Amino acid sequence: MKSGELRVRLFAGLREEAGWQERSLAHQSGITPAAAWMLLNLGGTAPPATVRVAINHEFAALDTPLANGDEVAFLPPISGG
Amino acid sequence: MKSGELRVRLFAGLREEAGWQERSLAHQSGITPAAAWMLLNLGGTAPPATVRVAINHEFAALDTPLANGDEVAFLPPISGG
Amino acid sequence: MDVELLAAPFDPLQSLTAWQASLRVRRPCIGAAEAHFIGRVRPVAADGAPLEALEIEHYPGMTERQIAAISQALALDYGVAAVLVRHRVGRLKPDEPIVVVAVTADRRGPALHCCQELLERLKHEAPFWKREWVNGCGNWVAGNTPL
Amino acid sequence: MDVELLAAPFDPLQSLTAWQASLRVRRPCIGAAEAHFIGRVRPVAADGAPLEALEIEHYPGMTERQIAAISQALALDYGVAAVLVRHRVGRLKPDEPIVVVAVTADRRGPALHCCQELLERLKHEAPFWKREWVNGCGNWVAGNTPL
Repeated sequence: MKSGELRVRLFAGLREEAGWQERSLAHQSGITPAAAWMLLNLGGTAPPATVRVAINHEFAALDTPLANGDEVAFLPPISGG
Repeated sequence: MKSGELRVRLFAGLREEAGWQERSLAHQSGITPAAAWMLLNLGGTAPPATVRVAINHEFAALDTPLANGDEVAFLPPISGG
Repeated sequence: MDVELLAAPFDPLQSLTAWQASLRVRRPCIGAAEAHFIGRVRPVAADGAPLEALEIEHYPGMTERQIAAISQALALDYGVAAVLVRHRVGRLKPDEPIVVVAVTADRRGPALHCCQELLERLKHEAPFWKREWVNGCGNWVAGNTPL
Repeated sequence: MDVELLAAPFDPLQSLTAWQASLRVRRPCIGAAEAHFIGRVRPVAADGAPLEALEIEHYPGMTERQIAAISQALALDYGVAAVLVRHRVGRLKPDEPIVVVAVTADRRGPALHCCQELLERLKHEAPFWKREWVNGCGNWVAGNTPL
């Protein structure tokens, strides 16, 4: 990934609906996961309430400012164990 | 065991205090575990509150009338598992 | 219902292996949820002294009957598919397994809760008595350790 | 803390055997109380149809990290001695083991409760997604089965 970029990842049903699993996105000052969702046209104006966000492998809030090089992931409802 | 008798059994600490593990006792009409305890001089006028009674391998009350040939056991506090 | 008292040391994982194999004879899929508990002899006595051995006395006939009755009642209450109990009697050394309890069910809730309640009821309603041996002296244990 | 994701079928009792052996290397007495849970693939899908396979997707890196963090936090909370987690990923057939969780502690309460809470937190906080395959069609499972 080039500097000045974010990596966005989708999983399970979200990945299949979007038709891709990983994209990069230009980093802009103040960009959040919520903004990335809109910029990538992932549906509606925000992720459904059941979708969780992770930044660099840790759960995070939708409005967390993203840093250069961050990996943001949108996670549909978890069903482990 | 002869007919007309009861079998009385003691376990663990009770057995060691009494110095025996099994005795027979003549069956008398209306005899109960509580009465058997007294007749065998097992201490005081009744078993301590922590002692449980079993008749023929099932828990029972101290004042249950005993039938001919019954096996009555006095059980100190249980510590299984 | 698979209940047995054992007079010699045993390996709980081998008991579980044999039990699972016996369940598979009856049906291709054993329960989706399986809970186990293994209890072992602590290396120290109640007063903190190093333990030489733990002696477990039981009431032959009544103990087996009580365990089977408790297991059957709980299996019915929780709607679980199968229950295993193995419990040692006799003289045990520190770290030796005392008991293994296992429950298989369709859901994790019944498997976990039945396993836990079965263990608790064994401890309070199955006639076993423990004696701790320290420096050649034996002391009867009064009741159970706290949960 | 002994956590691993597995891409191929495994035998939970063999995982437990290896784990116990590894604990004994460090000390002669492993905990007096040990609780386990094994979860397996149900033979039917959520709608009752016979299941062909269960596919489990994860988030490489994050999933392992989350399980380790949950295990560490709970081990500290409950004061337990050791924790084992093995979790399958990939395509599983009915009855195949999905997960084994094991906890060893000095007392039965912490062992049982930690095992149960660890399982619950894995189900809700470790990124895994299940897809049920029935007649060649895959359906993503929305959330977990009830307790």
